[in-house]
Amino acid sequence: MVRVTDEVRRLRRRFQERGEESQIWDAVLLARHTSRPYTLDYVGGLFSDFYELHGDRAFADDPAIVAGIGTYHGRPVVCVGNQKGRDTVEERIRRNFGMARPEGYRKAIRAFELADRLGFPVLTFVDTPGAYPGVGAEERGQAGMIASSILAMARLEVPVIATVIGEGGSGGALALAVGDRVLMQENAIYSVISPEGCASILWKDAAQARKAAYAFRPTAASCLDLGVIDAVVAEPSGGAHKDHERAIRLVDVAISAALDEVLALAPRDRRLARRAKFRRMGVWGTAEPDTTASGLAAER
Amino acid sequence: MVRVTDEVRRLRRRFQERGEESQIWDAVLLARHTSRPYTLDYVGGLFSDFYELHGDRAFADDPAIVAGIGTYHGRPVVCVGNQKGRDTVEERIRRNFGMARPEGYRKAIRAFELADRLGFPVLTFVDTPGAYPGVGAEERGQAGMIASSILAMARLEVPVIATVIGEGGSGGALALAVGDRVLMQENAIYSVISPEGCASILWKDAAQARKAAYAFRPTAASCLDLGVIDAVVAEPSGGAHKDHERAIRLVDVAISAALDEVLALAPRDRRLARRAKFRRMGVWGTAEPDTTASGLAAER
Amino acid sequence: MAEISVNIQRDGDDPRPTTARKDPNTCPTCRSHYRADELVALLRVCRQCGHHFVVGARERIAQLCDPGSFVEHAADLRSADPLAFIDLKAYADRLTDAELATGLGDAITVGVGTIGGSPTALAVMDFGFLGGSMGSVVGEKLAVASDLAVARGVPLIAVAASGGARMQENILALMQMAKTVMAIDQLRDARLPFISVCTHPTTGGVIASFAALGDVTLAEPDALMSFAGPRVVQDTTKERLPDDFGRSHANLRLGHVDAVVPRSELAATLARLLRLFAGSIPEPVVPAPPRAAPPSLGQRLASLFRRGASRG
Amino acid sequence: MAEISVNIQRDGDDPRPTTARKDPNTCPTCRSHYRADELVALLRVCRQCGHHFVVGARERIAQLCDPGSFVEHAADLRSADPLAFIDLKAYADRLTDAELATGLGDAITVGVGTIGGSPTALAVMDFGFLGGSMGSVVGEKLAVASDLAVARGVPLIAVAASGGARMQENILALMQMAKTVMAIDQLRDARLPFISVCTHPTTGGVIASFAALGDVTLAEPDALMSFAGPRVVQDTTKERLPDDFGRSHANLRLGHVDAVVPRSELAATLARLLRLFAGSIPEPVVPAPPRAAPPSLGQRLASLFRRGASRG
Ligand SMILES: [Zn+2]
Ligand SMILES: [Zn+2]
Repeated sequence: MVRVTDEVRRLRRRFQERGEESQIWDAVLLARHTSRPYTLDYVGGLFSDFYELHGDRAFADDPAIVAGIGTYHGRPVVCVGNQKGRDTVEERIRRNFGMARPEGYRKAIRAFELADRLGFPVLTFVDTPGAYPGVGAEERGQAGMIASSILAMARLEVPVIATVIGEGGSGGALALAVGDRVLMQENAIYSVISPEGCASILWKDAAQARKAAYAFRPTAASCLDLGVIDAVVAEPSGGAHKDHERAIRLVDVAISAALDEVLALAPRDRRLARRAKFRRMGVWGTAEPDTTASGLAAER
Repeated sequence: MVRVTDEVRRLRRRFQERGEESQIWDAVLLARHTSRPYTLDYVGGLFSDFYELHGDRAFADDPAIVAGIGTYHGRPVVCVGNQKGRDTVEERIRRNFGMARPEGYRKAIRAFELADRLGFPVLTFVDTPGAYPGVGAEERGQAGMIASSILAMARLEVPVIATVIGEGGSGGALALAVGDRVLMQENAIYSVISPEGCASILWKDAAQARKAAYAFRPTAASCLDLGVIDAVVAEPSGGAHKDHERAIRLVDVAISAALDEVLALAPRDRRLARRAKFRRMGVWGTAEPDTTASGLAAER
Repeated sequence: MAEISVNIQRDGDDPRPTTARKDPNTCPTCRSHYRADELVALLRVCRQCGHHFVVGARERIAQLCDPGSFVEHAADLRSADPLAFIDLKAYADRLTDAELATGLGDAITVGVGTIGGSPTALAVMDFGFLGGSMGSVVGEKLAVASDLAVARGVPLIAVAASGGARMQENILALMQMAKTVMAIDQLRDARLPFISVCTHPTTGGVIASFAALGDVTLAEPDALMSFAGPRVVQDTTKERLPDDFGRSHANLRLGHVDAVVPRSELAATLARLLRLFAGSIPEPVVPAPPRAAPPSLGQRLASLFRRGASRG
Repeated sequence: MAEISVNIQRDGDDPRPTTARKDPNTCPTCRSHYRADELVALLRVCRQCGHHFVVGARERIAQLCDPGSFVEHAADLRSADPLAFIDLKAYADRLTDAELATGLGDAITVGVGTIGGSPTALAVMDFGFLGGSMGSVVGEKLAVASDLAVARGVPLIAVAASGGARMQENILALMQMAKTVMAIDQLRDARLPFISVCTHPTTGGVIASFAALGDVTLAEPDALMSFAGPRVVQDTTKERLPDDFGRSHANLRLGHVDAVVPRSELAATLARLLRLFAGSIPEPVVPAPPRAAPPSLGQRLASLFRRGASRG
């Protein structure tokens, strides 16, 4: 009934042939591994200096998102990333398990605008289960602030390189991921909802998360196939948590290369190219010419 | 000791000669007259249609500031103004006596940005004792939001005509008054603090408000002399409250004329001219060449 | 590790009584029953209690646009299931069923028309098509609507009704949030107004993208507008939710919408806003399309899928 | 009509013990007493309890700038009292007294210098001059500082210490809020960073204008940063104020500053920020001024008033 393109057929065949099921669940576990390098680990490894900015100038400072000015290979950059807590329960709670509130996105927007004003490239690191679903967060405009963060990134004329380093969960992740280049580590995941959330809705059973993950493929390979990311960044064997230093070096090489490419564009071109890139995202078909609505309507 | 300019001498002489003391206190009373036309009265009289916008997209809607899209002589404009409550105690409290919270200024900023985006001129109406000095308002960034509102107005490339129609009280008023042209009604007042506040600080007695008002001259005539406003708008005899319709018509004529002048400029020129205009504001002298700091320091 | 199922609203997340789903013509609030034609004439608003029933895309367009003025675009786009997604049921089958049930190609209908005589581009979602979920086709068609507005120099009105992103397209669905936000940004560059109308429900990835970015944002009474659904919030935080959690009047109080507009006033309100905005709209850069004579609903449905996609 | 005395902080509005005013060398918190030279060497921070005493403009510049690097501009500007303002005392007399007491022409000192080797424009307020109140001269000199930054292509650092706008200049004082905000906007157009440092107190019209608009905003420990003073808030609202109302660490928690920086770390922090920003700074459009040999404080004071205003 639907006329699909060769591209869609190619994608489906590729996904069927891959037999990547076990890799998928491994990636989910590795992406969430509590020893995996977090945003501040990359900040420490990539920047010769970094000054963290705090606060949204309106309500609070949200520790679930870090933002600051760094020196990256001698160049000033603005860095924004989700931040999970490590080591202690207190720290995890303080970071709210990496789930930002509107204040976090407002801080991110402030950092984005500062970068644009001063001409600094933006590097983002994405690692969150999602935006925080709390009453206060909703009341203070979680939805609108995510939309505003996406818009703020869309409007930047400076280069934007986003790297998914762990869990890229839903709109809360996308709000920091609107890049000229979007990189993704080999074992990171990126999806519209967590496997558990997907399972609980579609299978009516959160325990079916593995099944959901197989079905919706949150992996880097899949995101690359679908044109959502620009490159997969290799990890040390066994996963990024096995060797932070090497993981950071691999990310460094990938970001550097991407930044060089994007720096070559004129500011306004950069913004329009980013828009054109996201405009292309999506895969769809067209109705077969012989499938008419009147025919369908008659069946009702 | 201070070498003052001819301009300063002219101003002082003028103020001394005027003998305007009784007019000053009359203006304070008339500016606060509860039957005086308020922002929504001008909205009703000046615009053939008006759609009010609500909310700051972050925390609340502040009824102490109204913002909306209006049709002014066939042209779409954005209108923002302080709004005092009339008639009932409940309504006055709901409008918080015209004292805005950060949410009000954030709504104003949203309206200013909408105007700039769509190319609509901005008309503001200033009528507030000041921004609300409450704990919550302070905690949510009253100061920064006033600064941001001033900055937002400074950055507009569309025409901005501000009219002081009652009490122009402090930073809470200025936050809506950064105009290419600033008009002021004959009996409106505009000052850095209320006469009562000034008296309570400098005379240590709020009851000396009349004395304070005489000393610091919050009147339209004084503001015009000092180069702070561009024109004084006449009121019906006895004050604007005596004849709303006529008061509104006089304001209409003044705004129309000002808008026509400002529309003649190119957008970027308009912004730079606004900046240059405010850059000129202030009156100062220079040190006499023979007054040296060493001499002064020696006296200590 | 606190793993949270976040962010996506869906059909089943509506906390209100489900009677309406069982009998679409019975008011879920006051149990008043209506004939089908009666409900259409009432704009699907309960005469007794004011409850606003869900309205499908074509019926919504008929409620808002001047008769015969609406011309649909990009009607032939169809979701293509690139992931070959299967949960308890195959996505491909869900799509077929939805198309059979609604007569629509996907959860949004876009085109150009006039409201109160003012030309506008329109994008109207349909909650009946897989819960109004946003996948690649919804995103593309919203972008087409923005293109239409820019090409004709007219505003865009989007009427949202959506449980959020379409899980079956996973990451591609997520990307539609960025794609639609950029479609709005394109309007901003062109100095064209965007009016967002949020109806019950406008949640998840839709309220967190284009629907939140109206120059003017309107909402229908009692529409749920939240990023996370009430159940997700409740389960995650164990907080007691306010009774009006996420509802449009709470959103008005909290500063997130400009007005709550009863459906009976929606067409007039949009007409008024289009008139207010009109002076600012640049002259059309392409001639307006010829106005077709008003086709009947049957004619329109019949001709719908034969019309090719047009991008302005 | 609720008439409220709003918005202006002043000298007498400091709710802390007033001992410091009686004996400027005794810590108001822990009563430790210091010799004058000792306090200077300690950067005016109490060794016992960490209390940060108020610092005058010249001493602050000496604390921050590389020795001998600071060159003052616009030093000859003086407030002119256009309103011929008299309250319990004439404004003209207050100005003379303040100048005699501080050796400063007004409540701000501006110029260019280097911090940790990085060139920057500086604007440093002095609370000792009429409570650091902002009148025409403060506004003009802040604008001159912005001009200097733009002309040299260097950042601007403003160290605020102010009770707010200067009432004796009334509406002209109010206008300095707009004038200084536009001075910051001019920096933004030139893509130059602005670092705001708020010290005790930064209130009223100063925190509601340029001081709130730092690309990075720092605060000293326990500095009061509020628009309305605690007493005004208390009197107006009858609310119970939090103990840390308006204090810098409350402002950090509430998202209004980037960091609370102890005075001992301020110069190093500013040096670090200037280095971080440095890659972004356009090449100077005019040659940097020749570096004078470091004059003694006495020399600097002596030569101060003879130096003409320079606007970059
Ligand atoms: Zn009912
Ligand atoms: Zn002490």
